[in-house]
Amino acid sequence: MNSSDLSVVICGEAGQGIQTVEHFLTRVLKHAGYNVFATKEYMSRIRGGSNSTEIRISSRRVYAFLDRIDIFIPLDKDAVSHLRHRLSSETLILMDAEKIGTQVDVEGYRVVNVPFSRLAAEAGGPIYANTVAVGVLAGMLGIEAGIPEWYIKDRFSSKGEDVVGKNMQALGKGMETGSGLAASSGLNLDITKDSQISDEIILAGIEAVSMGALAGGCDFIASYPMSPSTGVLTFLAEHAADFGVVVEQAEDEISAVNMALGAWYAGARAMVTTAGGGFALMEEGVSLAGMIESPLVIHLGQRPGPATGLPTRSEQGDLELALYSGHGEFPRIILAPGTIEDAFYLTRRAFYLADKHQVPVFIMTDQSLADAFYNMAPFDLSGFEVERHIVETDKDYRRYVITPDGLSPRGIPGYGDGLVVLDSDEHDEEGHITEDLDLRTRMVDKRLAGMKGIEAEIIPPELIGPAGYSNLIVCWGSTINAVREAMERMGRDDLAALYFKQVHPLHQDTAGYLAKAGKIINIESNATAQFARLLKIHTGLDIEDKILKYNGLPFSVEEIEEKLSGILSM
Amino acid sequence: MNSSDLSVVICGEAGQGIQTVEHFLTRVLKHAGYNVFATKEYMSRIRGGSNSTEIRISSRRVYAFLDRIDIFIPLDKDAVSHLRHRLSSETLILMDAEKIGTQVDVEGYRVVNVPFSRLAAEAGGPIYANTVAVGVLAGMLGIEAGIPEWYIKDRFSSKGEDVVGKNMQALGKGMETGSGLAASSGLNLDITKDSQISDEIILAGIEAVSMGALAGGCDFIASYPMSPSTGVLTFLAEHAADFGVVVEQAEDEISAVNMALGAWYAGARAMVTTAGGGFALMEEGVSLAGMIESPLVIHLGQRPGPATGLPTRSEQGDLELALYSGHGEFPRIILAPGTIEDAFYLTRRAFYLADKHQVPVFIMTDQSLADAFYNMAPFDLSGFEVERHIVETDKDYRRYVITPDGLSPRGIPGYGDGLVVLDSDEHDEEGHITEDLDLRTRMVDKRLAGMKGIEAEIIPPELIGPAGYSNLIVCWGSTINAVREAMERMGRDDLAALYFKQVHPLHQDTAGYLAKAGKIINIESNATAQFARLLKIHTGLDIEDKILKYNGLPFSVEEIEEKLSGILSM
Amino acid sequence: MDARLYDMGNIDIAWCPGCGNFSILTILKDALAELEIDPHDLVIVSGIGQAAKTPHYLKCNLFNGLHGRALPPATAVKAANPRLTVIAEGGDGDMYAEGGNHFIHAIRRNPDITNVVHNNMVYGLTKGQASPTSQKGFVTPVQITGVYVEPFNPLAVAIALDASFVARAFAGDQEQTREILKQAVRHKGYALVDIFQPCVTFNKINTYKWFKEHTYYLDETHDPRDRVAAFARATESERLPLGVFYISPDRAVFEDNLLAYRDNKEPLYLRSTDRQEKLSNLLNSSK
Amino acid sequence: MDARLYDMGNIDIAWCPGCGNFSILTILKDALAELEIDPHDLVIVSGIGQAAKTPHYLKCNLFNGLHGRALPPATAVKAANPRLTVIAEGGDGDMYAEGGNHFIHAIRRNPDITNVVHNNMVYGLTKGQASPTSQKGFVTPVQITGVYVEPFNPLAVAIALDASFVARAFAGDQEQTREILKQAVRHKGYALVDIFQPCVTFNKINTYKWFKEHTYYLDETHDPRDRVAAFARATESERLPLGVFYISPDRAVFEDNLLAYRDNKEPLYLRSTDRQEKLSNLLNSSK
Ligand SMILES: Cc1ncc(C[n+]2csc(CCOP(=O)(O)OP(=O)(O)O)c2C)c(N)n1
Ligand SMILES: Cc1ncc(C[n+]2csc(CCOP(=O)(O)OP(=O)(O)O)c2C)c(N)n1
Ligand code: SF4
Ligand code: SF4
Ligand SMILES: [Mg+2]
Ligand SMILES: [Mg+2]
Repeated sequence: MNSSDLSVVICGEAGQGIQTVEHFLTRVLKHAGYNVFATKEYMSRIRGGSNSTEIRISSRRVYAFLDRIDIFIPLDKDAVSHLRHRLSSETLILMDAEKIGTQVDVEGYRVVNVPFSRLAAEAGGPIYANTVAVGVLAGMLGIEAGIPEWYIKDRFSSKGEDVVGKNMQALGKGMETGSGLAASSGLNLDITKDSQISDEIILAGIEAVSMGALAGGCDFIASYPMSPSTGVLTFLAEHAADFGVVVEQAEDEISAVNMALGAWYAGARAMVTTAGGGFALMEEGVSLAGMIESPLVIHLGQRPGPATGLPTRSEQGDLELALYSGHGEFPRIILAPGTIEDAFYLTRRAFYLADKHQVPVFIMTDQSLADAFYNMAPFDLSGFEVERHIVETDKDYRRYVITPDGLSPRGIPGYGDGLVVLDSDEHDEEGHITEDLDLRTRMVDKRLAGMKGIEAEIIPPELIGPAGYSNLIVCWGSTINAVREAMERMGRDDLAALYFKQVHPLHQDTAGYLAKAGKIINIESNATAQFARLLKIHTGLDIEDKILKYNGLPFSVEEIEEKLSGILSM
Repeated sequence: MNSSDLSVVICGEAGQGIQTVEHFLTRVLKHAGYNVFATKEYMSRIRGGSNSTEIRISSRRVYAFLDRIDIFIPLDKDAVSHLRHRLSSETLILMDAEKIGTQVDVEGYRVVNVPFSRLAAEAGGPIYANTVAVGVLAGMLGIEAGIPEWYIKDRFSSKGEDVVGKNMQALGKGMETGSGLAASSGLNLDITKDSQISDEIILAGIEAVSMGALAGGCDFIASYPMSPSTGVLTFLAEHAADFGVVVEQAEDEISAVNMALGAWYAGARAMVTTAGGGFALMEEGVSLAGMIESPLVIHLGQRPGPATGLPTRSEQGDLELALYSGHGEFPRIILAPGTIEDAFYLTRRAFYLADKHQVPVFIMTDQSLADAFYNMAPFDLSGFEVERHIVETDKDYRRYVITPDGLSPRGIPGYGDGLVVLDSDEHDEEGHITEDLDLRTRMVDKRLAGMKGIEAEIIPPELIGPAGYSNLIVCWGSTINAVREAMERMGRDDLAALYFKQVHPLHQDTAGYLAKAGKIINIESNATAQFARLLKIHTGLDIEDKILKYNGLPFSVEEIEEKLSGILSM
Repeated sequence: MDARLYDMGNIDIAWCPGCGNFSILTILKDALAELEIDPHDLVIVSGIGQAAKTPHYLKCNLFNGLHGRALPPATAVKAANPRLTVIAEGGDGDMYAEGGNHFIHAIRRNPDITNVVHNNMVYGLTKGQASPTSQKGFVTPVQITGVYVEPFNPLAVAIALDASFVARAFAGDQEQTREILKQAVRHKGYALVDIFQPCVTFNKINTYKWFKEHTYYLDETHDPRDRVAAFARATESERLPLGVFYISPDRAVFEDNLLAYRDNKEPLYLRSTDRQEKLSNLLNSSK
Repeated sequence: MDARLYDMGNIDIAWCPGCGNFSILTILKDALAELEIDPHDLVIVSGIGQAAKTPHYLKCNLFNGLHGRALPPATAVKAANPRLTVIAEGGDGDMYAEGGNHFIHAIRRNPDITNVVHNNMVYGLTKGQASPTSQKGFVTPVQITGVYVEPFNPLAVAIALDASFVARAFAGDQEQTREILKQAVRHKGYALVDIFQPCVTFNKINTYKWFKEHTYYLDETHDPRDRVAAFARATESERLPLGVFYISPDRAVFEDNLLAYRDNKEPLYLRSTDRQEKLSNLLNSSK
């Protein structure tokens, strides 16, 4: 067992409260000064099945999925078979022998009986089992009791003294058992605490997108629920009154995107949040945005396709879908935050870019990023106020006046002396429908000219690792997390990674970075290497070495390390 | 005036009957043994505006739009200004001076007064003006009267003797005027007739697609009207009883594509016909086809976008839309007939390919191909019977049994002892929803493996021109027509064209063809050179010389010639 | 207000001579002028079709969006800036076929907008296919032996959805249609005005004369607050009633109930965009 | 027929213990068995959601398509092979929100299919947002202060569209629901059966108890051929009637009127695919 980096996995049925443990434990650990990271995998069902969450506790910052399990807590009999391939002889299994002991085969593993159910019953009933579990782990880690006690008070006092009291009891029983275990199980942990961490924030990717939207001035969201993107809708709904956000659950995705465009037209800063299948329905709307030169922010949370696919799993399979979405030709921007911090900053930026350049801007995430969380320094909110790129119109206002940079000042109805005319048909400078075919050509040129301004502020790819690399990993979005940690483990001075957080248009430095590498390795979570194809269009280079995964789970640190080692030793 | 190749253009308001003239005249000319070609350009309105049709009459086969106008017949005052840029001092303008003479400025042009209205009035009323016009042209060309008379009887006898008689009169008056004109105007025509031509067929692109569908065994179409693709729906509707085709106008495009998939599931051979905006709404359905491994035939008639764009005009702007449509990853085939013959054969083939490989197959046309027509030899219908790739199921039938070539025998409900289970979620071999993530990987691999079989029967690009070229034009779809004729005019032995009628997947010979060229010129009707991007993905080559057009009109022979000459002289 | 304020001057109008749309355009301009609505405060959202071209022919702010998709942007415009007067306009294909789902759900939401539908019982712009309201037996190039599916009954459906205001009018009667339209625009909440509009080119059955002969006006004996009676009237098929069928007594208005307006009545674009403090608090709650 | 014929044996069912869907599954199997329908001749088309998983849990041919899109493929299956018994099944979100437009137009088309809607007044699979049928005041993570838009009334809308057969049932009453379902499947033409289905996880308001207390059965005094009366019943809101609300007297059936079946009644897949002669004739007419 790695003494400075612990991986705890809890597995059970949907509805057993794994998420409660996850929230409770990670907050407590962070308050205690530990770095934490949590990621979950779950089935598309409300009860039953097998879901699991991995919680990492570490001396260093960690932000990626690890195959290795140091401590495993199976909550039902299926949990062991569900994750058996990840258990090793090192794994410490904390199992309620009374409850599931007879039903599972744990021959050959290090199993310790922890009577979660009985302890919970003693505390007041089966629903306290989760608190017992937190207590056990807190006890094993030697956390001071005050911290989980604070959490219990903070969370449960609204539910009454009785609930608080019983949780306290459950916690106490758990911690006691845990302390005992720490000694008896030969656990030899040496995870460094850092008091600064206790003041950090913990946010999931989806919350970071939501807060980034609020920071970007989002005041309108219309969407239709769809995993893994619904969290943005619920987050903004929760804060609708406070931030003044119009939040509407549309009847379908087509309505959602058309509402968002109507909202921008009337002066709002609107977004939609969806997944691939829902986005597929929005493409005509994206094309409309292109034609009317409307800003639009689209959060596209990816999950495995085609069609309904695996609704609660992760993939990076919709890059080309977004890039080529909508009929006809018009500019767009695609951002792909890989870290939770980037999810915040880039979503904020998406609103700025959309508004300034009058184009659709995509924020592409995936389930693994949306649901993962870790501790981090609070975001920098200083010195920003949302710029609105709208103008007060004058009497002769023409929405599509042709300008050298392709951008026409954007007016909105009711603000100024002009009229604001939009048309989905080809139109003249005023916005009225036209069949003047020379003007058509000029209007296409005008719309495409907007690309110039966009190209002037592309976010460059981030080079991670030694500048003198000879082997270069290219990746985009959330894959960077496992890549980064695998690289740290490998510690090679010839290996770097180029992390793209803007995937369209690509930064001009891209070709230079690639040219410097002797070997390029493309890593992405899909089956056809979509990003590699993009790089080929941009650079002409064929990337032969690829690490692709498309079973619905994110890359683990170990598999990246293993596959990279394989490729690099060739 | 070119004596062996005449270009006649008629221009007037929507509703003035230009299409009647077009149909009448081209049939008559073909019967007389002339090669004919007609193409039209029209506004998105039912009455008014300015529409025109160009009719070419030639010693050789012609199939492309010419800028040059030899004879111009303006039917209203706006016609002259609408097409003034194409008139020259050579153009003979046949104009009704009494009707529009005072309203238009034709200073400096060769104008001959032809009193169409008066002659029509004499024959029986203003509606006979179109027949007068046909008569005038027939007279000028020295057509024997029996041919247009046959046409009148054939078309109008159902409307009664009176109508036939008046048309005959109008024709006579027109022909008389025409013959006189032939002499007085110094027309010196020398267009060769060929008696074999009279037995050829005349079909518009959209009719060829429709007949190709019938030939491919299409027995189900569900679609929503949209220019320029509606003609397939109306054509099949007309022949629904005779050919046994279920024809349904859906409430929207989403319904249409989902109906088509339901139909294939139940054993039909279904298609949809649509344009870019309608197709954008079908993308989720395309993705469903990918997931359930369903055949699907999509006729995508292109028009300028984005959004509503120019509804009645032409463009090749939806290639990437189709290629990357639908979320998730799965195989597909894209055919792009450029000629009317290919429109027939490839649409027929689309059904074969879809059924055999269980994938969506696109037939991409555009307005210019859909609406153009010319005479051609009747299609070869010999020796084909539609193969149905369905199996009778047995008790243990599993729809998605994993096979080495990725193809699972396709059963349909009610045929055999098995049950046919489809799921848009990831599924097991039976078709039932699964969350087995290893199986997921195998299923993705299985679906993508289907690409192998598809690659074994790619239609190679057609090389037109000398095999020893040093300059190579690459084009796809309808652009080939103007390119071909421009090449014939230029008569260079170093210039060839590679015409792609299958644009995805690309044939393996592609790179070889390109490698042999010193200079490659990409010609397509869009603003961003989408096909060139495809070629780059396939070959790594950057094509620098491009001729792009995106004003809604097809390329003319002259502009290709001019631009090619410019590029080749550099 | 002078209706000429809405006039575009000498523009090219893409409709056929004699089309019922001309009449609706005049009615619209007159009604808006009589209601004293400043063109700058008016937004007309439309889809695609002949009817949907209407807003191009009067002075107003306009959002001529996608086929079938007028209602979602119209709802959003009103939600983003409730001070605007919003009209969603289009044809029967636009609103009831491609846009059918939005029609249902806009009625449920009940934004304060007016939904004007030019019902010519045919697809005009795409040259004469059946629309949802095409009558049985109507022959077209697609429905070659005549329509046999049940025509869509927009009024009955709207009443079934307890729509806030439901009316039908006839383009051939400018006076009464103008009054109905004015009432609809004045009505707070979603208001449907389905207007019979002769298409002289593609619908040779449902002509001016046909509409004249097959319609009559609801009189005072009809109580528009009586939902079941309104429904019964809406299902009449011998002669089709015109007028205000139904006014729902108590529908909550969409934008009035949005949380965004709970503490602040300003249109969104007028609000401060400084959210630093609120964001800080939010971040702190994530500690 | 023995209902066990429809049994899948020991399979993993992804519903929550206590969910109303289990009851509907049993009712469905029993009804189909009693109707002597061979599973091989049965196709169930569904969308996406908890309800839409149903066909996976009984022996049948099934097309589990896209969210909201059960009705178009169901219509097409019936049109391609009228010999099959076709059921389109899904949840209230599936059929009335995402699929709302198809709901309207399927009713207009009137194919001979049965449309079973599990109406739990909530989005189950996506974890508890409001559905179109969620009642006013229903609080969810998106509708945080409670639903205030008008609930969708599927029965009233179906009756407004002159649907061929309109019924409502309650999953808690297996006997009567089975009878209603049998009647619906037997009915020639489109038949809607909206089934109240308690969602024990996300809908704590409309529980078994609530439905029990808020429903009653239509009795013989109700004439299902009386459209206006049916409408009045469908708009009742104090207590919600169950049973067969409406049967339209004379609706043309979609597939019966397709020209493809005018001269030939065979399912499409059984027809000869030799079209050479007909094509030759067609080509000749293009000379
Ligand atoms: C997504 C999409 N599908 C189809 C079309 C083609 N289209 C344009 S208008 C129209 C229907 C016109 O009928 P209606 O709405 O009744 O308007 P009208 O022309 O009769 O006023 C159609 C099908 C389109 N523009 N977009
Ligand atoms: C296009 C699309 N949008 C959204 C979703 C996500 N989604 C799946 S089921 C569902 C709603 C489920 O509610 P309902 O139809 O009432 O079924 P229930 O689960 O309640 O039975 C949604 C929104 C999807 N699968 N596809
Ligand atoms: S086609 Fe019909 S609806 Fe369109 S403008 Fe002409 S008459 Fe009016
Ligand atoms: S979430 Fe509700 S509808 Fe879904 S299975 Fe559970 S109880 Fe049933
Ligand atoms: Mg219409
Ligand atoms: Mg539901």
